[in-house]
Amino acid sequence: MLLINNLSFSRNDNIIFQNLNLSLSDRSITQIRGKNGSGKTTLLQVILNFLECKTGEIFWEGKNIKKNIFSFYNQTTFIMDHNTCTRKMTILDNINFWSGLSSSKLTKNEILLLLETFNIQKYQNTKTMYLSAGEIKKLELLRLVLEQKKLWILDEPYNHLDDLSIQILNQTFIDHINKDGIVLFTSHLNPSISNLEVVEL
Amino acid sequence: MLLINNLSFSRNDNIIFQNLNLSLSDRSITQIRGKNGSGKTTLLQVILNFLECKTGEIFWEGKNIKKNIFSFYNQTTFIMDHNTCTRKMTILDNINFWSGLSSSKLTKNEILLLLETFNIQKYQNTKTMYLSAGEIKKLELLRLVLEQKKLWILDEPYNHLDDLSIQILNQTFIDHINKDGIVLFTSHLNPSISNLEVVEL
Amino acid sequence: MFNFLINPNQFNKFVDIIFKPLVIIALITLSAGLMLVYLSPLDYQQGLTVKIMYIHVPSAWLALITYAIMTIYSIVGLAFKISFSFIINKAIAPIGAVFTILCLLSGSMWGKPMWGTWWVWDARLTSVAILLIIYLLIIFLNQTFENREVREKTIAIFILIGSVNLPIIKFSVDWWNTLHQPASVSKLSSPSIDISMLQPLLTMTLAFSMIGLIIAILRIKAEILLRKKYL
Amino acid sequence: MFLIKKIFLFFKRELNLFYNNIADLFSNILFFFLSIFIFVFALGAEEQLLRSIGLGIIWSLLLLSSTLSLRKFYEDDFNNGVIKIIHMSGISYELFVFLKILSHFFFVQIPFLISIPIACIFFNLPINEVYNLMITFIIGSLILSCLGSISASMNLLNKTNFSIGSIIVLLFSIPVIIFSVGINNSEDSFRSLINLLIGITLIFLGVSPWSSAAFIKLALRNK
Amino acid sequence: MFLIKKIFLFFKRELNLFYNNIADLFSNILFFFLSIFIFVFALGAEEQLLRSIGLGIIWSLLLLSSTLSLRKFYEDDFNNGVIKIIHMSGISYELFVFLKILSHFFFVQIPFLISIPIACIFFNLPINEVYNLMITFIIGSLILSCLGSISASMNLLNKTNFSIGSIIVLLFSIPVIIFSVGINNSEDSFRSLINLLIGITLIFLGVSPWSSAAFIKLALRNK
Ligand code: HEM
Ligand SMILES: Nc1ncnc2c1ncn2[C@@H]1O[C@H](COP(=O)(O)OP(=O)(O)OP(=O)(O)O)[C@@H](O)[C@H]1O
Ligand SMILES: Nc1ncnc2c1ncn2[C@@H]1O[C@H](COP(=O)(O)OP(=O)(O)OP(=O)(O)O)[C@@H](O)[C@H]1O
Ligand SMILES: [Mg+2]
Ligand SMILES: [Mg+2]
Repeated sequence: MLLINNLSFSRNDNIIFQNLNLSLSDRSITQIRGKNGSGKTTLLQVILNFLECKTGEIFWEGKNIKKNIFSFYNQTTFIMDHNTCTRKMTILDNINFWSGLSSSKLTKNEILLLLETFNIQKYQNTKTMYLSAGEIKKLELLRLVLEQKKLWILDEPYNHLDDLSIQILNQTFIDHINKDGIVLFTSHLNPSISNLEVVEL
Repeated sequence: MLLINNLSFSRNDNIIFQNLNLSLSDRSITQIRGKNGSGKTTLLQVILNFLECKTGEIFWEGKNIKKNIFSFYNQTTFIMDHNTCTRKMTILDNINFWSGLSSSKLTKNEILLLLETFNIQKYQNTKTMYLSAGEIKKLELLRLVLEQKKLWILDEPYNHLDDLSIQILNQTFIDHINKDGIVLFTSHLNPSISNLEVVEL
Repeated sequence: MFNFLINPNQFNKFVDIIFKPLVIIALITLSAGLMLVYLSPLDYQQGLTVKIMYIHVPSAWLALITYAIMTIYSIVGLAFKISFSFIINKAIAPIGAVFTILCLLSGSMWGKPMWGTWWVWDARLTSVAILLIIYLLIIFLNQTFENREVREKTIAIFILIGSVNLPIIKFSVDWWNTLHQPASVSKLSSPSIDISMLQPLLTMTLAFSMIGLIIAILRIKAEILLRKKYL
Repeated sequence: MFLIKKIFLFFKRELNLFYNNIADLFSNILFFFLSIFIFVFALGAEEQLLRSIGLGIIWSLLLLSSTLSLRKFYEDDFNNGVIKIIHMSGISYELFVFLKILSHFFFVQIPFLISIPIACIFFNLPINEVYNLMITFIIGSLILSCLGSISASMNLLNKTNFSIGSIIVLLFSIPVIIFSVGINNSEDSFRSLINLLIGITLIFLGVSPWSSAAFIKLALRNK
Repeated sequence: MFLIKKIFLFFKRELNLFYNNIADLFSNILFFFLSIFIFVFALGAEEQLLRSIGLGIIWSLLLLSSTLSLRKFYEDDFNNGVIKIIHMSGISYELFVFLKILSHFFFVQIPFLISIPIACIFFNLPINEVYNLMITFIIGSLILSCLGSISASMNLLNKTNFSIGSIIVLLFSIPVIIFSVGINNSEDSFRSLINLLIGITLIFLGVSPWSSAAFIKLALRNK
């Protein structure tokens, strides 16, 4: 359960958002919508404590995240809107690195299966710098399943994805909230997910 | 009129597409769809002669573009799927550079008006590195109107755009083809444009 | 006629014919050369060390010739888009590097008794060291890119830029007054060297080039086999 | 006619970028002075020694500092595709490279000139050597810009840390160094050596647009 | 327990990247040799002179070459957000910086060692000086890695061409140079100077993770 209480953020005395309240209960999936430049990306960064908020608090499972930052991170996966894979390493090396960092319990076979669902299995030993935009995005999204955290935070996850992958991603979201997870993402699309909560910024 | 004749391209002996035929007549708008990694971006790059095709020819208004590359470029605007503005220059400086390069005839006031329709007027003296993803995309798209070329080639133009901007962009496309223009773009969305031709790759 | 120089299939055919005779000739010239070197007179100044020359000079020449061949093939490859020339560039670069190393080593071994140091900062020596660096860079470049086409063209352009070094090596002794021996054998008009030294020198040069040729042929054939499917 | 306007625009953009990065110029100059200090400390500050090797050190450090400023010669423009836009506006890659070299020469190398007289004071160099140094530096730095262009365009190809390209600069600047330092050691042949330097410059001004453009084209393919 | 596994993973990744960029190592070493060549040509190749200043030149050039390899210390990881991912997995920025310093030391500086004996041959240095040089280099390069980390993290803040950070490296490395070269000139105090160097190293090992982490945090805010 993530609780955002009276959050404000300003950059160079230029208020991005003010007095924002939001509560994400377990088994909920929330989309943040808003015009370009309305501060969606900024909000996600503030929630994750990469940017410091002016006023307001954020609580994760009842605890202020600022004071328990690592236990918050320990239950969170964040997918940014640009690539975070190491361009000079192969897909498998990247995955091994991620799964090691998050002490993932997936076996090698399960990972290969995942790659196959996303149709990037044949590139497993290609450096990521030689992949197409959508293939990289799919690789990034694999981290959701790899890390098996409770809270998923995603910034524009649908960009570059083709129709099939969007369906798979939506299905993954639904599976996740059925397993007590929480999903928070920004997007300009209207994804077809039942009981999606939309927050306008 | 752009004519693509029997085009094939392979990278490291790995065939991306083969024997592709395509003809874009005046007043037509074409969307290239396809799975991730099916070679859409590559196709655009080949059309623009940034990548060299193995076999096949491309004709622009009856002339092989390889032999008349600059007269082809002179009638083409290409918007890439990543940012091409100079991060350390302000919006206005970027625009002035572009409009100078393409000998654009737009006056300063018209440009300001354009910025206002896209709602980025207040950032005109901000360096582009401080803009949000969508704002940068909108700035890039301004080049379409600035350069006033006949053929528009765009790679995933809808990414990062909010609903309003998508509508404006669609309207711009329609205006352009009504003025004898040609539009070719890739996207995974289904934009609501009447008489859109869709090519599956 | 000379198609085998630019066509892999013709090359294979041609090489299959001449390979065995080539090995035999190489063995003969090498043993003859060694014999001649053994019998050749000692220099009244240098004593035994003069015999280093029979390794030094051939390897120096071959280092230069190998690079010249690579330059020619680069031009051919870039201008006429003949991919076989890139195969040759890749195959013979290490051979040239080995000859350059041989030249440097034998030269500095000769330098110790002659000039009193292993190394002096002289134009020829430095330019040969630079030649070695260029060879090494070419070998590294062969490892760096994934995209074959890009790699090959890059190396070809690099070789062309680096070929500026060749005339510098060759004429450095004439342009700057240095410690190193000016050209005495390879002078165009008349070699100013005693016949008793010229004979073993030329035989050794022949032997060295035969050995280089054999290795080159083997490497080129291996390279062709590797790329069988897209030639 | 249009071309001239475009070239003018190109320089306007470079000037803009230069103005934005003016701090870089200062940091480059500071870097140069600090490395002189380091050499002085490392070699020991005997006045006689310093005077005899001062010229050489100044030249070599000028060279090394300028290799430092070369790393982003094309990188930014290449990565964000500005190169493609410029090319599509009708400027061939060769012309682009040539313009870049000129702009590097004017906006990076020439401002560096002001640091030379100060550096010479540190080494107590006589005034006529300073004068010679300035002249040779103006010519030599044009060569360095050319070489830098070749190296930076090679660097585009393998996007690694610090790469093979920089080596070329050093490799080919050895003759420049020899001649430039040579000018001061043998004053009688000043004229002929200057002519030689100008000759080398012309050769490189011819070679480097061609080869840099070739590398840029290859890099666009590889991307 | 988990932390150790993560640290192990971190090094595995660095090793992977190192292995991919092995050509970089060679090009750095080559760069070092070529700059030696340049100095030799610029200073004139008198054997006596070369021997007397050889040590200083080698040290200063080691320093300059290593500033070159520092430019991408954090840049890649920062730009593509790997820093955030590593941080979110429970590794504090301070630990991250410390690990980076160690990996730079092991994967960049130590391999550089092999080039030192060869460089000494060029200058005809006596064997015991070579030995001393190797020892001081091992210690001194750890200091350089620390300084490099500070400078690279400062560079993240203003994303300009070549910036103020590199100057810091040079500024602080002046004492290192003085002591390191001093060791060879006065052999009696070898022990005490080594101890001093080790002392400086420890101070920097303490200071640099803290300050680099602070800069990284600031850069993340600024982005
Ligand atoms: C590391 C040191 C040396 C290097 C890199 C070196 C390099 C070369 C090169 C590249 C050539 C071929 C030049 C050409 O084809 O015109 C050559 C030829 C020759 N070198 Fe050296 N050399 C070295 C040391 C020496 C020494 C110490 C001697 C003896 C004093 C020597 C004697 C000769 C002679 C006699 C030739 C044949 C010149 C001719 O007839 O063309 N070299 N060397
Ligand atoms: N520089 C490169 N080197 C080698 N292979 C590449 C390179 N760029 C792309 N590829 C491969 O070429 C194929 C086509 O890539 P391309 O970028 O054209 O796909 P796309 O259709 O644009 O996909 P997306 O919808 O993800 O943008 C992909 O399988 C990709 O792995
Ligand atoms: N580093 C920065 N420095 C200063 N201002 C910034 C910075 N990054 C973003 N901004 C400004 O903050 C505002 C919010 O940006 P943000 O990236 O959060 O928007 P967004 O809602 O994600 O938009 P988009 O839909 O385009 O992704 C924008 O107006 C932008 O100009
Ligand atoms: Mg955003
Ligand atoms: Mg694409």
